[in-house]
Amino acid sequence: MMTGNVATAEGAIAAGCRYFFGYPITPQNDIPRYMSEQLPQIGGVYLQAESELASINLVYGAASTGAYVMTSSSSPGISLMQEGLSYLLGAELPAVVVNMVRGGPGLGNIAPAQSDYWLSTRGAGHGDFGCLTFTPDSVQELYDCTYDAFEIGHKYRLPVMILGDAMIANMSEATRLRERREPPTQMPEWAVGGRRNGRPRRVVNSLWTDVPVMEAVNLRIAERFRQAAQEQTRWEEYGDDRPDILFTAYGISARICKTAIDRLADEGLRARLLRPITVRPFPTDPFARWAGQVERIVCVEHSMGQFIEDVRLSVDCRPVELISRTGGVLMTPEEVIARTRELIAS
Amino acid sequence: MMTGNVATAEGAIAAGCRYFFGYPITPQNDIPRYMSEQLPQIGGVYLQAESELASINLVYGAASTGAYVMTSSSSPGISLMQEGLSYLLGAELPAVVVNMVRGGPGLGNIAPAQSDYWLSTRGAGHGDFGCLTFTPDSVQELYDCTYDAFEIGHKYRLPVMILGDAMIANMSEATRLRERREPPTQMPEWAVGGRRNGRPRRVVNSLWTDVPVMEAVNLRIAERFRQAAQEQTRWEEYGDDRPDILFTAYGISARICKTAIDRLADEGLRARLLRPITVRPFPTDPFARWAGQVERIVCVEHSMGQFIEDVRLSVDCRPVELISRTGGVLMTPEEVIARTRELIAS
Amino acid sequence: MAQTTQTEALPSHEEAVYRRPAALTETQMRYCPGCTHGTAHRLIAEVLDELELTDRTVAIATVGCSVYAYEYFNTDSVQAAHGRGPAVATGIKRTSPDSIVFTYQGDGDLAAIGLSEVIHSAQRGECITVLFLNNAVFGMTRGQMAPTTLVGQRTTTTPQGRDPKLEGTPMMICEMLSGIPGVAYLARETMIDPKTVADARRSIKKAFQAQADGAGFSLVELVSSCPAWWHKSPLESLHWIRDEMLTQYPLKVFVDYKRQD
Amino acid sequence: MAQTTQTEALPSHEEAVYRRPAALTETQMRYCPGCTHGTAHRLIAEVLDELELTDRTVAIATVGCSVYAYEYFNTDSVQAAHGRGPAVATGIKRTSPDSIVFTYQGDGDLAAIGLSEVIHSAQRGECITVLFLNNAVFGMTRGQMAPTTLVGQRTTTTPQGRDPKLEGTPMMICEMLSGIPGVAYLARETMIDPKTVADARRSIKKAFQAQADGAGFSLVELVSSCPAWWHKSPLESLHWIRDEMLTQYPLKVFVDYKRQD
Amino acid sequence: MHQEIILAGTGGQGIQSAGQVLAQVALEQGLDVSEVSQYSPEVRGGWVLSTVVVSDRRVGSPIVQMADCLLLMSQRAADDNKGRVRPGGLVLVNSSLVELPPIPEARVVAVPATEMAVELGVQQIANMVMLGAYCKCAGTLDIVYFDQALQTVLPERHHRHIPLNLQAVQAGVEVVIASGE
Amino acid sequence: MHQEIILAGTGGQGIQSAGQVLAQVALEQGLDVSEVSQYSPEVRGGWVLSTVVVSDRRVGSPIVQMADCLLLMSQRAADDNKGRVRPGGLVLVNSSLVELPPIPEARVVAVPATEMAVELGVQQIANMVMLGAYCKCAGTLDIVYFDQALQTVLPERHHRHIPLNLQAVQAGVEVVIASGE
Amino acid sequence: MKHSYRVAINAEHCKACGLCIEFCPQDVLGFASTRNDAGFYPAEVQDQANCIGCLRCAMMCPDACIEIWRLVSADDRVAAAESVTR
Amino acid sequence: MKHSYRVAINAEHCKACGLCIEFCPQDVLGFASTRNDAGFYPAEVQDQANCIGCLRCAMMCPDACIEIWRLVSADDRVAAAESVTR
Ligand SMILES: Cc1ncc(C[n+]2csc(CCOP(=O)(O)OP(=O)(O)O)c2C)c(N)n1
Ligand SMILES: Cc1ncc(C[n+]2csc(CCOP(=O)(O)OP(=O)(O)O)c2C)c(N)n1
Ligand code: SF4
Ligand code: SF4
Ligand code: SF4
Ligand code: SF4
Ligand code: SF4
Ligand code: SF4
Ligand SMILES: [Mg+2]
Ligand SMILES: [Mg+2]
Repeated sequence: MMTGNVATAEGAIAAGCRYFFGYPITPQNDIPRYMSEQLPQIGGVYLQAESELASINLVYGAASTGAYVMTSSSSPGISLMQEGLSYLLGAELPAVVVNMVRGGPGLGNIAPAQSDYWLSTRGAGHGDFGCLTFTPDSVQELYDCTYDAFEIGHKYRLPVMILGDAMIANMSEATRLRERREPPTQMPEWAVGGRRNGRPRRVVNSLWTDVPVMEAVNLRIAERFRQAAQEQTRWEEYGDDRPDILFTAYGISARICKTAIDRLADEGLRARLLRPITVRPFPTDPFARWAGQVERIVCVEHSMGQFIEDVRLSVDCRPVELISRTGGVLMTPEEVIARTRELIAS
Repeated sequence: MMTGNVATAEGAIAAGCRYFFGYPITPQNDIPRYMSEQLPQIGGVYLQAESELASINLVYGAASTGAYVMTSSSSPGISLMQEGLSYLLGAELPAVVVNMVRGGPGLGNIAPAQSDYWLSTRGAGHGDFGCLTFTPDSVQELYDCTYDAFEIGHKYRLPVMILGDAMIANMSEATRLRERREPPTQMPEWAVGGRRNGRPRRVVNSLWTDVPVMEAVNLRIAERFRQAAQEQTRWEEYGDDRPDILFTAYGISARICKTAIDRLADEGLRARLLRPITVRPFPTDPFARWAGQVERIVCVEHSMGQFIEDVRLSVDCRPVELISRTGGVLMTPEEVIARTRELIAS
Repeated sequence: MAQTTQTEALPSHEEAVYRRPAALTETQMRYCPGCTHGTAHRLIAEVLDELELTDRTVAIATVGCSVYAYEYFNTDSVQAAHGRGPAVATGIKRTSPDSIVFTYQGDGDLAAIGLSEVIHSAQRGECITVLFLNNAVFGMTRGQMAPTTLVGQRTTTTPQGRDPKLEGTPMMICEMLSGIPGVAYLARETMIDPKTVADARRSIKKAFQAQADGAGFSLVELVSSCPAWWHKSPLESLHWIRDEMLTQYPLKVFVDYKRQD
Repeated sequence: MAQTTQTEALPSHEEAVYRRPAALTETQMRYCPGCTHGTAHRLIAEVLDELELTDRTVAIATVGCSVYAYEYFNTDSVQAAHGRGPAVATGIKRTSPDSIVFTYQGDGDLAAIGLSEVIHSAQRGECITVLFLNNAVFGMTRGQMAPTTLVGQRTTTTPQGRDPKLEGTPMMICEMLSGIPGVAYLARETMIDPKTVADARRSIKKAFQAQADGAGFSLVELVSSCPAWWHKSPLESLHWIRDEMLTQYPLKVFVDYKRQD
Repeated sequence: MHQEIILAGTGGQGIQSAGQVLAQVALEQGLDVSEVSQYSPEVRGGWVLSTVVVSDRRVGSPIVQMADCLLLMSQRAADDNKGRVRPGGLVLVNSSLVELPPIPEARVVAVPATEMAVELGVQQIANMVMLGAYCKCAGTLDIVYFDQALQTVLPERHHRHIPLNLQAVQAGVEVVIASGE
Repeated sequence: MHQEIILAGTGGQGIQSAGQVLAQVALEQGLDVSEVSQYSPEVRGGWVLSTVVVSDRRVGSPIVQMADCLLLMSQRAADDNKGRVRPGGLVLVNSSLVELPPIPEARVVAVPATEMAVELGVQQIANMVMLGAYCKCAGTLDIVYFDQALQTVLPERHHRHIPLNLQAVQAGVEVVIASGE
Repeated sequence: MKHSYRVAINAEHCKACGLCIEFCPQDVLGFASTRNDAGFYPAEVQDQANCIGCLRCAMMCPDACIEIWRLVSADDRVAAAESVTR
Repeated sequence: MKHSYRVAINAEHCKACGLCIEFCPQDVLGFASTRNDAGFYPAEVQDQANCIGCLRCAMMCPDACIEIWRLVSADDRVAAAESVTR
């Protein structure tokens, strides 16, 4: 049994990540704590950065050498990383960035929230891209997604965001661990580190004053996103096979929906959950598939209507209803049930 | 005749803005240059910040005193302001932020682009909000929007983004100037500055550990957005009154479309442009209105499909086609025409 | 003391010798028992009252255990993003030059994430006052290493003690700022016994006086305690300051300010 | 000189006395005529060749006129976000400790937006080398005030000259870093005549030597010219450095490094 | 089987580790479990909550608003959380520190946990006394799994205290038996 | 009336101000206009472009890919941009500095602008010579508006140079007349 | 003039850090035997008579819980007033 | 041993800043009369014989355009080689 934070850190280590740069912020402080304890023991480097700005640029440097590298933070810290994320994207560098979302905007609070959905899927700073984004809903899945994130990031040369929240970061659950893997020994063909043995020099760069070249770079990055969409889209379905209501939710909201669906079933209401495990790429196919077969689609999110936009864009014109709270207030399954009943009644 | 940059600066001054904090970045350097020359002459303050991070926090401080205050930057600089923007939103402070967008991601280039659409409308850092966002398409409109932005920002206590690009920033056009207005003399009832004359003390803050309170704050901010949507949504329509094709585009793309539409008319093709002047609030109504009356809807943007999402969410399930370039490559009207013909043919 | 001069009407039989300063609200501060954050607040409040600045002061609460300072100081207040206090203060000072503006910043806030802002403010000679609480850890986030953590000091993120080879040496903020012409007052003080408390108070007063006189930037570093994350009692914490912290951080007035009038 | 030792085969009738260093690519640098950015590049390249470090070096190009440095140094290179060079360099050094990593930063990049990163790297004693080109303006963005702009100097954003009351005084980076224990080599040099060029070269060499020996952080400030935005000829620019800049920025070896072997 | 438990107390009372031990006991017993600890922003003297959801199916929502069982360790915790028990639920009170008016429709059991812990030699193990009492009252978890659970949850350096912890658990069981509840 | 013009040259040749003066002349004449200057990232020695769109309707796209008229001030500018004229368009070349092979389907007019400017006393006003030549060749803009335009565009401190500028414009007109083009 | 003092401790705000007690040169202060609402055994005045009004307790209190009054007889006040006007 | 030198200037890279010319103590260098591709009148060697191989020109050149060779007769080289082996 471990907390989501520790599972995230341990998942990274198990995947072969040996470099962690970060700056403390609640509710993810157990990640740096664990890393600072573990990494030095296995020949890795934990370095506390002086800020999130430094963190993401330390990550950028380490990533440019081809290393498996990670940072983690929470909402305000992720805002500070936006320029750096854009540089990672532009320079086609992989890295894993964890965001344990808290209530916002501003300093907000340290309660669980999902209001950084846009910042993750649409943000990553200026320019045309967002991060590949995982939205695990359990400690086990936090572990597994983080484990996979490094290989996936390297495969597509894209930064990968693990989008959690204060609740899954701090809950403890049973976690099946995989064997700790050694870091990859072969460096990718784009990694810098000195042009040893006479190989041609390499440059990591995101500056392209020649606009057609910049466009070509953007198109090739977009192509990798497309490929990732084909190969890496993940989702889970849960509940009734012939539902009247299709719930959709990710992360902690999905956990709440699962209980709500079980209870609704007891009350005779057939409901199903379609839960994206990746929100970028977004699992549009299953949405399109189910959209025509249900009476209503209900989106449950702990933000004021961010995730629902992607759902709307995927359900082929079916109306989507929103159940949401904001600012760190968590819904109970009872509340979801009650509000669903209201929707049905109205 | 003046450039877009100068018109923006002059619009701010005319509106009564006397405080400018900024950090140089191409293609908006003429704004700070003009401000550094003008403001000291009229009792204002131009202060060059040491970074965009400092800029936006200088703005935050000045805004908390109720002053009309502005900063301007371009894409990477705006990325660095994300945390600060989120704080402005959370603390319910108005300010005007100009983004003359350049090619990205990363360092990119200094050519005109529109790839910060998400960053502006969905970004503003962590939390549930984006900025009120104007998307002028001419030097005159840059002037006018900037002029209006201060009053509007104060009315709704929201940061306002002027979303331009490297092209409109640097093009020169005729501009009708309004009379320079004096700064407002009465400070809003939330402004700090010392609790003079025994008034109760005031606090500017975005920290709400009590989650229901934070939710209430978020709801009241959202309410102001809703109000602004009712009162401030702006758009322009151009072209044929009984169109077959509805083009939609903002900023420089709209200018290109206007020429394309004129030429298409010469060729006998009936087209109309629906151009949002505000993209947050988004003019959903006219989109819904036209959507049913045209054969096709074509979105023209200089980014890889950002703006089109808002269009899709507004056109009530009509398919929307995309014509776009990225990375600082600008389309000519000819290219738009050619690609429109391809769409028609296919 | 601020209040001793307020003699009460003759018939009364008691005269206040020391009262909670009016520049503190009645709100109970949320600091841990024995944490000198509270002492620092009290001294600042006393000085504001004494200099009669309370009514035109804007306090900038930053991010750290002192984030709620806006609930404690009986002044207009602004809560600033982590590390950006001096920029926020500057924004206020430039639009509202007759206000007295001070930031209250921990060592994580000022020396880690906010280093650039404080140095640039000092370099500009910005007329603001910075109260810099150096407790050698990030208190609020549960005891991680700060830039000011002592060599060998165990923290949540230096479980083996800070290793100068990996994490460098403690950051000497005052020493770093001491050569900057725009600095009008600069001192390092502590609050470990009545004498050092009185010294700290005097420095804080000079710092605000410098601002009130428009002389430039002022900063007082207060070597402060964190009983919670030092895992020590309040008294042991004061002793640890005396025996360990002050060796690294000698008390000193780096730049003195004498009022010209 | 790097190449003088490479004596050619006997029958040849010419011996190279000075050649373009191998650590520079053949690409023409895009600097303005007479801009000492180019001189600095040449000296760095000469030193890398001489110390035989070229093959294991990673150059960090930052944002400023020198942003294209990755096209000029014949080494692996990384282009870093504005001001973040030292953080990027640290990331590389920590994962790849036997590489030689240096940043090349202008005064806007290092002293304005990147101040925090360079100081924290120095404080950590990070084994990287920083080449700091101080030309008292933001060259690339068309001549705005930098933190190092002289008092009274007219720039694009100080049309009346820098006013210390409003914009503060020039930032003395070397002086600020000079007390930090992690700094192994620290010097301010210039390139205004053959002698100062030779001195600069020596300092650059010592800085890289310090890194190669794992001694800690090294930085060489090069007081540099910007003929374009000083609105001066190349030669006048060198004279302006001599007459004005060096008065504010005296040349000095602040921390000397002696190889221990 | 599905049970939701709230442990509430003050910093330093070992609420979080009690929650984790309880969760681990459930795991050892083959159940699914999700435990969440929360604390107030103040580092010292603030409140601490641990909520545990135990189920023989996959645990869905880990969020507990109303519990089947409430363990109240300190007065403030009791005052703040006494309403969070479902009708028919169970409330265990550390009666050494807490005075509690009766709660309608709930079964309230008083356990002088702190006093008992002091008697056992270490005030800190009052939390284990409470867990023992909980197991006895609720009947869902078996105390035989505590040994294993403590070994998993406690860091190695505290393993020598396990016997004492087990003694405390046992004492908790016995006090309930003795009280005739 | 709709005309798109590209002025191309090297830093220091006054391309941007020429573009702005041209645009202002059009404005004075009651036309709508949009002018855009672009320059290469190098501060010195790089290229400078000014594109001007003049129209009797509202100017739509300010972007000029292919121009109706091309003004080429330096060799590099000529090499890089000589292809950007529409069939039947006009190309004005600063023949003092530029050698240009004939462009098919375009009317190429050689103006020794730099030499003429040097004769007038200031090399920098070669740009105005070119503008004069342009007005004469294109016939769309009237040179009477230059005085007003220069007063609007030039900063006050340069107003004393206006007569010289007007002289240069006139010289440009005359050289075209003289050439019989 | 020898004075008497009254030391008042805000028992609800007191967090029992003990610093006032430690630094009082006269052993005037000690811990109370009953808890306050926050669960602390606050400092209390145990030997008021011994107090010399040195303010050390107040100066060391991190929570600004301590206020100190000097007990003034009417005579004292007249004497004090005179010493000022003279 | 008195030596002769050959100074080679990369005329295409030269930006005519003139620093080499200014700092040459022997007036060896001057500006060419024809432009290079970038439009500059580059520096050129105008009086090679006067060159003393002091390297000042190369040290001052911001564009690394200057390379310098010493002209070695076979005799010199033998002498040099001997002076080393001896
Ligand atoms: C951008 C951002 N990063 C990180 C945090 C988390 N955080 C809150 S307080 C703090 C450090 C506090 O340490 P210090 O300034 O020394 O204050 P103390 O609590 O020790 O008084 C950090 C890192 C935050 N709120 N915002
Ligand atoms: C985040 C960000 N802000 C601003 C810029 C714009 N910018 C580019 S270079 C530069 C300053 C360059 O000055 P300096 O570092 O002194 O280098 P120089 O050009 O003088 O050599 C600035 C502000 C940027 N690219 N990124
Ligand atoms: S955590 Fe440390 S600094 Fe923060 S209030 Fe507690 S003792 Fe003070
Ligand atoms: S602008 Fe200045 S610093 Fe930049 S290349 Fe030109 S002369 Fe050098
Ligand atoms: S005033 Fe002095 S003597 Fe009196 S209680 Fe306080 S510390 Fe003790
Ligand atoms: S110093 Fe203050 S908080 Fe501490 S025990 Fe004394 S009165 Fe209580
Ligand atoms: S080597 Fe010396 S003498 Fe020869 S050209 Fe160069 S500067 Fe002149
Ligand atoms: S110093 Fe170099 S660039 Fe300058 S004139 Fe001489 S050769 Fe040309
Ligand atoms: Mg601290
Ligand atoms: Mg510079």
